[in-house]
Amino acid sequence: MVEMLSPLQPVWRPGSHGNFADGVGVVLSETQPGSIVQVTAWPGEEKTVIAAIRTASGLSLPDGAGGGIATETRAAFGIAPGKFLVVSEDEGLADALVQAIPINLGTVTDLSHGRTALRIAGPKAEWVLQKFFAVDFSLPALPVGSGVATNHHDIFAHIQRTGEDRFDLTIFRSFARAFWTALCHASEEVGYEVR
Amino acid sequence: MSPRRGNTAGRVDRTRTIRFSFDGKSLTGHAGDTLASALLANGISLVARSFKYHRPRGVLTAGIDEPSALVTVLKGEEREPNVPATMLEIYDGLVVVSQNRFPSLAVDVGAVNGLAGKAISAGFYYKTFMGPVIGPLKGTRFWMVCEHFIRRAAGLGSAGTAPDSSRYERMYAFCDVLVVGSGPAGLMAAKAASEGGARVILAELDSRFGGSANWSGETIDSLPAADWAADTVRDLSGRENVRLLPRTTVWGYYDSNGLAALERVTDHKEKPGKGEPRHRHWSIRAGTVVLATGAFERPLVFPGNDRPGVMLASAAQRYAAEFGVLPGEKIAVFANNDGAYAAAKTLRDSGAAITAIVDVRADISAEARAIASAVGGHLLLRHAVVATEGGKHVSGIKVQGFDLASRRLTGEARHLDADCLIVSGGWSPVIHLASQAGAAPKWDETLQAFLPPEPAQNWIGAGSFNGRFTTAEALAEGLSAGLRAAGGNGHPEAVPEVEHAAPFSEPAPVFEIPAKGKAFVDLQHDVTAEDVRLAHREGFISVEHLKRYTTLGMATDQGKTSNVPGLAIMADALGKPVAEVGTTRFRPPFASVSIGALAAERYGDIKPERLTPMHDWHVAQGAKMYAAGLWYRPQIYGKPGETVEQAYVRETKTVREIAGIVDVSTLGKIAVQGPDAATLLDRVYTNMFSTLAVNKARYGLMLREEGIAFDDGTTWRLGEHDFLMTTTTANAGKVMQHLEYYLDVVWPDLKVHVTSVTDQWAGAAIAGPKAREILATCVTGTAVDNATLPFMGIVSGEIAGVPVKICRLSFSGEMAFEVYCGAGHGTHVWEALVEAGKPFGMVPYGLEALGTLRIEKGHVTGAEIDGRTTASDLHLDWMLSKKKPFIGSNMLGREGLVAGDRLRLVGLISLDNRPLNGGAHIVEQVDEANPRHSIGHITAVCYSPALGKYIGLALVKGGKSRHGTRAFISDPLRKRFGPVEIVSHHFFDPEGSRMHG
Amino acid sequence: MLITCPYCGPRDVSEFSYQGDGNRTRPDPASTDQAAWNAYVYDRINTAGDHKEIWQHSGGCRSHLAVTRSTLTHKISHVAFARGGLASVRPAGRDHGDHA
Amino acid sequence: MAEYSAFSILKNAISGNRDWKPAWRKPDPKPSYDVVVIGGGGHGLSTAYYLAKEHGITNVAVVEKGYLGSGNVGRNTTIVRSNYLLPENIRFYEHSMKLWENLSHDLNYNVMFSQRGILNLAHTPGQFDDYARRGNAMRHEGGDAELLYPDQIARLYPGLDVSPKARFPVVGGLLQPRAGTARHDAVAWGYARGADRRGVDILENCEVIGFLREGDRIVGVQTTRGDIRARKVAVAAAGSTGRVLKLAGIDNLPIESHVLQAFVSESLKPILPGVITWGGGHLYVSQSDKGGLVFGGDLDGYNTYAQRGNLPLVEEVMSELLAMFPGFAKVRLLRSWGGVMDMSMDGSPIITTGPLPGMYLNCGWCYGGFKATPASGWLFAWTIAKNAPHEINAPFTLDRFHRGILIDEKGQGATPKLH
Repeated sequence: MVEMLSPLQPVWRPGSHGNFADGVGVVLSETQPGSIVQVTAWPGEEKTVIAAIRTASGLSLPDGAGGGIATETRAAFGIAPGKFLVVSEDEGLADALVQAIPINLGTVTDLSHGRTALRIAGPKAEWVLQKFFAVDFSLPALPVGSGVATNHHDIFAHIQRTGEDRFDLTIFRSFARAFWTALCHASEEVGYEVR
Repeated sequence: MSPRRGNTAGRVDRTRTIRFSFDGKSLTGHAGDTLASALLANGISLVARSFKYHRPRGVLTAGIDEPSALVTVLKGEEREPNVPATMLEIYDGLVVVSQNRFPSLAVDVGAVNGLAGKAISAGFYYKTFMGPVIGPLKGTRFWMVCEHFIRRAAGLGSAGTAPDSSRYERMYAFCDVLVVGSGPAGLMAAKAASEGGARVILAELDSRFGGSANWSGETIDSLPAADWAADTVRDLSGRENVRLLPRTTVWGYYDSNGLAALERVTDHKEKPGKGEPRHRHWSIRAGTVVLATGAFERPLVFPGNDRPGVMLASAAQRYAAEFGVLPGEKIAVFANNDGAYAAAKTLRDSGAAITAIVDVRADISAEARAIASAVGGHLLLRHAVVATEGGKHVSGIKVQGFDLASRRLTGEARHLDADCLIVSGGWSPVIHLASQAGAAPKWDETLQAFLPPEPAQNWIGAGSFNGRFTTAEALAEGLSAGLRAAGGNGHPEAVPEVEHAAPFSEPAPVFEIPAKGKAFVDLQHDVTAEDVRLAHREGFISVEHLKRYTTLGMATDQGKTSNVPGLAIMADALGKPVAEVGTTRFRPPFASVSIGALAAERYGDIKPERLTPMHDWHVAQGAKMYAAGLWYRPQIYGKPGETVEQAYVRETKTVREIAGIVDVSTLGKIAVQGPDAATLLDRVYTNMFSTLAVNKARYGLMLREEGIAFDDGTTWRLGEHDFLMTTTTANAGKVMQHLEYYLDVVWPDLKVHVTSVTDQWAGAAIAGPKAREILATCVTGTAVDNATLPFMGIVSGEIAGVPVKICRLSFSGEMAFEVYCGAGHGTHVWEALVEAGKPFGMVPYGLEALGTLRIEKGHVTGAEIDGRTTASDLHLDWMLSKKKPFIGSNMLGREGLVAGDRLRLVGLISLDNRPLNGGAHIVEQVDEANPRHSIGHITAVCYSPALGKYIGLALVKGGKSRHGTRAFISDPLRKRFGPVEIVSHHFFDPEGSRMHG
Repeated sequence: MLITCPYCGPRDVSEFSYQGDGNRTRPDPASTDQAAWNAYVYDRINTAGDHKEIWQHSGGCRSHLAVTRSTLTHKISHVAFARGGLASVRPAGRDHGDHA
Repeated sequence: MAEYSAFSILKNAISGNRDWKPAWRKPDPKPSYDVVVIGGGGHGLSTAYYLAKEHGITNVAVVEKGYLGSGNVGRNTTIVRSNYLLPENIRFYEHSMKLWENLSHDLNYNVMFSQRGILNLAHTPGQFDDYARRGNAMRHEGGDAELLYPDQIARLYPGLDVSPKARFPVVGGLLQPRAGTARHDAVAWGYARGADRRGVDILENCEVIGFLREGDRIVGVQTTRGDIRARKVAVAAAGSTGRVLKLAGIDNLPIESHVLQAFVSESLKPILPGVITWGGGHLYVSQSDKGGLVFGGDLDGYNTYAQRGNLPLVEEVMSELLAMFPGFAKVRLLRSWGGVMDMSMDGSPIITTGPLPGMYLNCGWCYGGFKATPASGWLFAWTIAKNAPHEINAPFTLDRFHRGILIDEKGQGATPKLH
């Protein structure tokens, strides 16, 4: 299989940057999952679709708006009423979901190429994200596993908390380089490592 | 140590000397000094010139309310004008210059304005400078000549033109309780709220927390107030649920308890740390706001009250107690309340002599009297200051008897020695934020002050903000507010005790001393008491008229010291109580904020760049990139020495003769999925889509509800319930919202999901007679011959190991294919296609060639679908289905949309073999000197290699009826006139034989 | 201004797109009542007070919301999904600042 | 001799400025007038002025719910221009421009109209052509317009980012030299004084709370200062139009009220010679005679009658200003305010007889209200006096929306927030 080209390639500068003399505040990375898939249930079919997602991906989505679950290789959360974003290390998840979710339950949209997955982790991750998004990233407001759909001006983002101080961001691919550059810029103050 | 700097008092660090310069003169101060305190310590009192009369001005206040002492800070080429010296913390290497003076602060020729005196009183410019009604200076000319000089005299500091090298940032914050102000009330509120478990933000506009505790000289809980404050802050800073924001001005109270604050992160530093912003713009969402913003002391209005050396009593007290600086050595006091007595005591204790205390009242409290006798000097009750003496600094004052009841002067004026006069005219609570939150303040006759309104949003007030001016009240109210804000009942158990409390009394209702001479209300804008009375005489009596006519309160300090005195003088002129004259509503910002901070992270980065998957390839190939909305697209792939026209003509010719490849990834793409997908498309497109077979595409047109053309594009049926809609690049977002709106609001019963997949697919279009051959050499898994892939057919296959979808469709009129693949494979597939085309001589082409090809074919784009044209105007009537209703179908037939004189699409051929210009108009008769009677305009132009002519598309009255006629372009802006032939917009291969072949 | 999205919770107005007057009902597509169409497209109640309007949470879940908001004070008294039959969903996390 | 002149200023200065008369009287309402104009803003006052001056109709009252000029005439960014695209608008705003050019003399009141030009920046060749189309349209209607190129623009506006590397590089601009700015309050006060001196009663703090009717016909207004009968009632209430007409039972106008914020910086020495607009977004800025940068951008974008906006729009406007002039980052924003705009469905105004017998309507000013003030009043007065529109305002009817004869300057259709 031909590898996907990262949109960040020309601006990818591994290593530590900014004010890192006393350690880095955040680690920034591109996770390059094999699959990013949006699943949407028709009204009334949400529970069936959640079950189908479990069948196809092994992920048990909790109830509730923005509720989600994250493992080291897979993650999913609710992004809108009846709508879920499912991410997996493996390629081909969209096909598996299509098999599991016939048209009478909902629809499956493969976004594996259309979205770029970024990760920000570290003690200052909340602080840096708070520079971009008008969403409360504190742990009580956004527990581990759950996520939000939000935007930074023209850039739309799905953000899932996948650890106490770790967040996975899903950005439109065409904006990924611009957002990455801004993210690095905003992280200079706390020192950051690109990994 | 300067004679003005005491040895012990205050919180400046005397072990650290800071070097800075003022108007080129090198000076020193200490860490913790403001520019104002450092200048005063150096014995410098002349700091600025006023706006209108260029009068010498000094330091009036010690804070953000400063009207006079404004300076410009220089950093290399960068300038920050109009900075209050009272808010500017000094640092090593700080360079400051004074402003609004020429040639120097001491000798300013602009001061000649002062001589014009009464001729340039309030509003004079409305009455003159109109000039003659005839002759060369008629109309607006004379005024504009005068204005030139007025503009140069006006203004304060100069802004720079060099870009600011600083970084600005924004921060969104969420909290249960935002406490604004960190005086005793704010500190108590923050402490109580945080102990109640609330997430707390405490914002203090000064560099130090503590407010009046830093200089009041009182004792709280048996500690000096300043130490109590420091202890409390230390305690708060250790709490997880508290964020302390020093140097942070909360300046805006917006809807839904959204507050805006400006943190000056590095203004006090010589150099910011790596990545550190100069200012941070906080956008705070607070459950409850505790407003503990304190109060501003008011000056009194009397002749000479603007001379350097006249200072607010609390400011003088603060300089002495907090900075260890004396504003004078022989200080006189002028007051209408007890507050100034505490200032006198502090100044006396710090080493100054108090020469006199002048008080308009007949009776004062026993405490005040005790202080007066302790500090020495004359105690002159029932007296007023009627003048100050001296040149650019106070050298003495004149006092005269004053009768409070009649507010008349009595007896003779006499001279008293003083090098500084401190004044107190009472206190105005800082209610700006409460008023911004959405209600008008109320006048309190006892306190002679505006008090906050009933909350229109979720805030609680505490302390002086509420008109509770003593520290004991502030502590109690702060504690109660903090408990309530954290969800408690607001009944505190124990309030810290205050000892050595400063005396307090309500002020006597005196704002102005009726003596002869210029008495200033607004010190920055030079608005005098007489100006206020002139406004009254001329009928400008509503508060807003007063402000606008005299400019009272419109200066950089926004009238923090002048609004209430001005209003009181107007009330007096009207013979009405202040309450009936009213007050203005406060609007954001509470204090001026840097524009850079509000732009925040977008300073230098206004809009993100949106890039196609093949962007880097285009750039590497030397493409000239063109900004199309947020996207970047290749305009031309120029060769060395080629002009833009040469390049696109070469590219276009190659497409028509061989083949070309163009990046079409920017087209909007929307996945339309679900059992009712076809039904939705039938409703939003003017033509039918339910009849479209799987693996076929169709060109569609959408209208707005009004029946006006909205967008066009092809939609591909990938499966029974699965469509891929394409939109124009410009309208991708709008079309997406359009579909979502109808699905959510109008047709919720339709089972359709729409998802933006613009970024999922890379798109490359290959066009030209050799296009099919080229494709055939690189596509596997499918044939691309006419049988397998007919016009508007779709096939799936692979190119270089990557799955692709290929649709045979054409906007160029050539045999053409759009090849879509996953965006991450875009460059890979693109390069494979380019490689496959090489043996044939295929070239990449850009937007110019794309435009030329479509103009030759008469295809419309955004220049023609401009939001005013109908399908019929664009000759797209054939796309309007008569078999079904669609969005806009019911509005199409209205008289205005079918009128005969509408602008309709035509083609144009230049008859003088010169290029046409987009935006040129069309006329039947050229009149170069006096252009008129436009019948339309050109929307798109190019050189057509196919026709060997300069051609264009135009929207012209009469449309088709003019085909074959001659007209003229009329472009007076570019002085281009000349004959054109009006023709059909289908210039090239109107039968479409090339693309179908 | 803060709009409490029934799915996403209270969010800043910058995440929303105003989609206009919510008092209008689109005539039946087959209707040829020109006056009704004209009124639907062009006429507005323009209420001074509680105003029914449509917002899209375009920077969030993208749902359209039926909002009742005072045009005098900007206070929002009611929000629901514009699409009928969708109940408000309990958020997974704790909300802050929902005091509007 | 003129009441206001350099001579009268000197004379009054000598007498201590004690003899100046009120700029307008504060009369009590009379029981009836020939015409009652609802709205003491720029348009209402200019209507009254021209009724008296041009048509000899002086038995006129202007009723204003607050203080005179408390609406948009005192809340705008003071720009005067006639650089429109569509012929109907060009003709209207050119008529206004000609009145502006002699307004100070006409009113004997210096409204400080300063023709320092307006420059619209274009950032792509396509946008440049759009401006060329507009400029050529102006020239074909007798207006003034020129195209400028980056080197000329850079000389006019030092500090403007004309770098080709800018996110939205400047490729040229459309200049209307005769455009400029005026002192907004002076326009209200000048018209008020002019109307007052001709006998018009200006009734402040006089809010209309209902209409007097005889059958369908409007025969006067009920106000907080009592009933006032009138042969003709003219509504010039801008953002409050909806509220006023609701009192007459009309709640289906093609109008939405929206808030537009405006901003002023601290005073600076002269740095901007004229008005300049940015085409990368939506921003316009000029510098007042006092030295403040006066600027604004888009609407907040939701229906409102509250004269308050919100923070996201503030941030947007500031970002755009700095994209033009990066050197202004350290300049400080001093004041902001909101005005309520009567946004119409095609972005163009309505000046018409009706919609009820005895009533005349002037509204739908969108962003264009201030610069329209003289022509709006002049044409509205004509329409009231003659019971029929002048040829210039004949296209600006109320029924044009339903009939589809739209004057859609921006091509945005029936989405008022986009105009």
